[in-house]
Amino acid sequence: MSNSIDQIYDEIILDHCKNPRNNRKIHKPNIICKAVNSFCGDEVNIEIKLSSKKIITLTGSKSLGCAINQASSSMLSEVLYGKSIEEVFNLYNIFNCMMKENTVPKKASEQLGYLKNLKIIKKNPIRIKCCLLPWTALINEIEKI
Amino acid sequence: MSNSIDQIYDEIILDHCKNPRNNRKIHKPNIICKAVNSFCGDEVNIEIKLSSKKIITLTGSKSLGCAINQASSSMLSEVLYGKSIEEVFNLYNIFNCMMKENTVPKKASEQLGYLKNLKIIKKNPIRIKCCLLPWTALINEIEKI
Amino acid sequence: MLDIKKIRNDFPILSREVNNKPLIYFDNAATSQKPISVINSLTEFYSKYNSNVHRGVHTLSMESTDLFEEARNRVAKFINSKNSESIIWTRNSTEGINLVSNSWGRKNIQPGDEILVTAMEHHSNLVPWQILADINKAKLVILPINNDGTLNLDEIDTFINSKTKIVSAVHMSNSLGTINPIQELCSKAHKVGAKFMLDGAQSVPHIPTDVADIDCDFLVFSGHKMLGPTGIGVLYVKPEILEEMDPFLTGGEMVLEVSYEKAKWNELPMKFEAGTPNIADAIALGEAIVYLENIGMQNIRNHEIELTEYALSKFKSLDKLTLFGPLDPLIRGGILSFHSEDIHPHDIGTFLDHEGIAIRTGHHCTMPLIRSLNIPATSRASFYIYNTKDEIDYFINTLGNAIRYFTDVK
Amino acid sequence: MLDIKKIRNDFPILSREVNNKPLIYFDNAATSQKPISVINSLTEFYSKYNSNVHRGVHTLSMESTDLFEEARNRVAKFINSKNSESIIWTRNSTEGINLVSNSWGRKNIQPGDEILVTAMEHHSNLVPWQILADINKAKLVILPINNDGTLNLDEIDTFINSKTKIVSAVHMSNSLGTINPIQELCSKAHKVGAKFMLDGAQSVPHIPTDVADIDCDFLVFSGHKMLGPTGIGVLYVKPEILEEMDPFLTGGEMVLEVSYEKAKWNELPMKFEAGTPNIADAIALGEAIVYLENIGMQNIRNHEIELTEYALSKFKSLDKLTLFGPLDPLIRGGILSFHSEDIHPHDIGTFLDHEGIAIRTGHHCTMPLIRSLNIPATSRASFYIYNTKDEIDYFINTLGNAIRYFTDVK
Ligand SMILES: Cc1ncc(COP(=O)(O)O)c(C=O)c1O
Ligand SMILES: Cc1ncc(COP(=O)(O)O)c(C=O)c1O
Repeated sequence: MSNSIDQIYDEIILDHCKNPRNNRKIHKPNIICKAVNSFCGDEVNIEIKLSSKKIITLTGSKSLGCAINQASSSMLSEVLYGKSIEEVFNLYNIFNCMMKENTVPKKASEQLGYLKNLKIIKKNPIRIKCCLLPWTALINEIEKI
Repeated sequence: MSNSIDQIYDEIILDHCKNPRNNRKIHKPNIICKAVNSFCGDEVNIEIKLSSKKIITLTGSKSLGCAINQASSSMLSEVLYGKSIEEVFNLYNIFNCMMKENTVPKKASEQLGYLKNLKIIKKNPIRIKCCLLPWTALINEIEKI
Repeated sequence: MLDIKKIRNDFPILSREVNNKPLIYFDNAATSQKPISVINSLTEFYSKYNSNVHRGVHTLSMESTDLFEEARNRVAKFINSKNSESIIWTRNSTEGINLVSNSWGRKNIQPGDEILVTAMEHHSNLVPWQILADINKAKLVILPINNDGTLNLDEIDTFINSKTKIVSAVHMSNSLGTINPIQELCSKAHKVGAKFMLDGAQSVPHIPTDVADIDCDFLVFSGHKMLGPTGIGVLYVKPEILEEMDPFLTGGEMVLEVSYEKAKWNELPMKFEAGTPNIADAIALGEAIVYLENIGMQNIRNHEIELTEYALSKFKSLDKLTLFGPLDPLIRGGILSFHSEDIHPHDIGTFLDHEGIAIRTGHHCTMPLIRSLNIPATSRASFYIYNTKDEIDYFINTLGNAIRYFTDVK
Repeated sequence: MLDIKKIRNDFPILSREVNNKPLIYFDNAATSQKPISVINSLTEFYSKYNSNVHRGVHTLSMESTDLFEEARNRVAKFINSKNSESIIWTRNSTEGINLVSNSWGRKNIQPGDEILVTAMEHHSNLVPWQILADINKAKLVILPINNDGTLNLDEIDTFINSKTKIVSAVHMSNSLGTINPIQELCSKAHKVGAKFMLDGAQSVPHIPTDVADIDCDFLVFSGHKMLGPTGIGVLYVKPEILEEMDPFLTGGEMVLEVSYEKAKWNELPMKFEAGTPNIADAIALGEAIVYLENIGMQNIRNHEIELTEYALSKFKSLDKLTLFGPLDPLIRGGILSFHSEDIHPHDIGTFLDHEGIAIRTGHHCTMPLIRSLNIPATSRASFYIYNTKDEIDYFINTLGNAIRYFTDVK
């Protein structure tokens, strides 16, 4: 096994891909996010439950497709927990910026936590779309709220 | 003046071009041959009078366009004189062969007389059409007889 | 047997490394690599002869025209077309199919007529016919395939019937590798008075092609898949059909006489080539053909049968993989399309790339076919003259590693 | 001032001899020569990066895609297009005009509508509109020219009227050299709600072009006339128009989703690029643009004004020659079209060729214009960055010899 491959699929990504978190349907979700990328067959299904104060209290993520889409979905389902809608928008902006631009202010970057590991995917630019798919699905839905 | 140009416009060609022979309209021609090459604007007008024995007794040639078309028309109008229709066909075949193929049997070639000078034009393949124009005009007409 | 070592030396890119590994190029069905003779032909043309073709009386123009028309003659000979007027330069196979569906199709397809294509067509041999069927109110009919990826010919006489006006079929499928019985399709088409068009994008580069023998009415192929440059392709049309076809693109070069009101078309094949042609690439495609002919198309085919047989046998060592297309190498080209339930093709592609191996992953522009297989995409390895058994060994080995990497639970 | 000596060294073909004389290349309006950086770009692409673009997950494919899209961005910047989706790769200007007349034209031109072109259009900007007018029962109207080869704008408001749906005009005439007041035509067209299309085949290579400033709806040009390779051209379309246009050619690359029944088009600009594009030549055109930008388009224009002024003054020494087009070098490009009553242009062409000088003779694909001048053809010398006053001296001198050769009676 060469080292180089671990530069794309690092341990955390691989772990999330093989053992996706919150891999469930949830009861009466407040938000349902779906997206497909017909080109590669990636599918995202994220379900979210909000508290009365609009705080995310439960997430379910069932995603199909490539490892990167699956890992990104799984990680997203974890970081959402306990966040308000504003916080999610904020996090998306930082994440999107990391994936698409060259630099992210250090302060902002700290908020990403282990999502920073996904930055590795930029070495393989064509896969960035796979990584962003669960995020764009989510943002599309919560923008409607 | 360089030598090389005389390899295309040799003295005889230039002479015929500057002093075209039989440059006239004739009275009550038996055969009228016309052709144009719209691409370069060459025009051929050859008129022929036949004796009762179908021998060419008079020719008129008024051609416009490039030097090669003019010279070829002028020379054609000279060689036609005194020939029968069969002889014209025969000469055309040899001439056409000289202009298009690589070799002409020596015997045949001798019949060409000074038309052989036109062979020089093959160095400039795009001009072969200009040289053949009066001939094809003629053959088109006498084929109808 | 090909002298692969010698051949490999002719391809500069093969000495390149990818991710610090020697490049193994198995993406030949997408595009082939180019030998130095083809690359040099471009350099030489632009350094010595470059000029616009036709109609120029100056030396460069005459020389360019000669080289350009010589390349056309070479193509004609290569596919055994009796005359070179039948050879129309296009950008690629796709443009050729569009030319036919527009110029021949719009004029000749009547409401209610049927157009038959197979279920394994590339989008390029599907979408133009969808459009034509739509505009001319005709019916596009799809000839189904069997589970093994061959055409299902059980009811062929129902599919090719008196309503059928054209049958357009791929010779070698770019996603299954299947080589279709085109001779049979062609003669069935002719029997009902339909035209037969052959998509030779994958076959012309890999197996001997003889249009006189096949008797096809139209054939398209792409230079870039057969050692030639990008931007040049060929449409062959039978002379008698060509005579009756209206031009497609119009403008300079394809007219003989123009007034402000109307235009008179030029002679064949110029009538179908509007504007300044892709002169240098046409000439370079001629060089590619010289290279292929020097090796011999039958030798190339034999080499690829050998590689395919070898790869098919090696594939057995990998489980969890489904392989598509027929297993008989005599009816399949050097194209291996496979899928694993557990790993997405893109992950396989990325993994192999990190080991220097270039394969293609996706639907290979045959989306309806891939959908009918109930998978999102396939991974595809495709071979050419410079590929070796050693490369296949390394590929199979690396593929095994990929499977373990993604499926082993720590 | 350009450093012509340095520039000439960049063009390998300029050290070639023709008929044992140094080549003087004055056929730039037909096609330009190529600098070594453009030639090398082809060699480098095929030796290092060659792969099909888009959708590939392997390294070569990603690298090719990057280079390919970088070239597109470069083109966008070069003509000051704000976004690169407006840049559609074509084979040449001719294909671009056909794309517009088919995709935009057939949908938007109604019976009775008027299409306006000028009397000095190249066949490529005339015949496609004749066809469109014919099919859609519209009227093709010709804007006349004055004796000096400029457009006659006296009745422009009659010519551009409420029926006019598109005005398509050449920026710089390839047979007269005239530079047209396109800004005026464009704003007149927009005032009546018509679209404006610019044929930039001769202008984009020679004068700065700014689509934002001109505000044209469509612009076409050809790579081969601006130091780039043959086989690649550009169609620029304003984004809002592009969104509404149906595709032209269909097949691979230009679709997003396909079923056996129908297809969904891909994003811009891919929607208009069917099949494998001319990848290498697009990248090489990018290199050509780098070369032009390094010199500076305004510097190029200035150099050509200088050459044209010089040539015009030298021409006065020759009698028996008629020179066409405006004499003010500020409204003419480096194109000199002339005619002698006594010598057919082909004879001039052949004579000059024997002295190493390449000019074009004929109707230059503007047959109706040449006919209206009552001559069979013209001789045309056209300049570019590598041409010099010395070359013009030799040309004028040789032209004098030609005249004497054919007209002196022995
Ligand atoms: C003014 C003009 N328009 C259009 C064209 C057509 O260009 P192309 O042959 O590259 O399509 C030319 C080139 O000859 C031209 O000079
Ligand atoms: C079977 C088949 N047909 C058509 C095409 C289209 O070829 P191009 O993209 O060169 O037009 C391809 C290439 O991908 C192919 O494999």
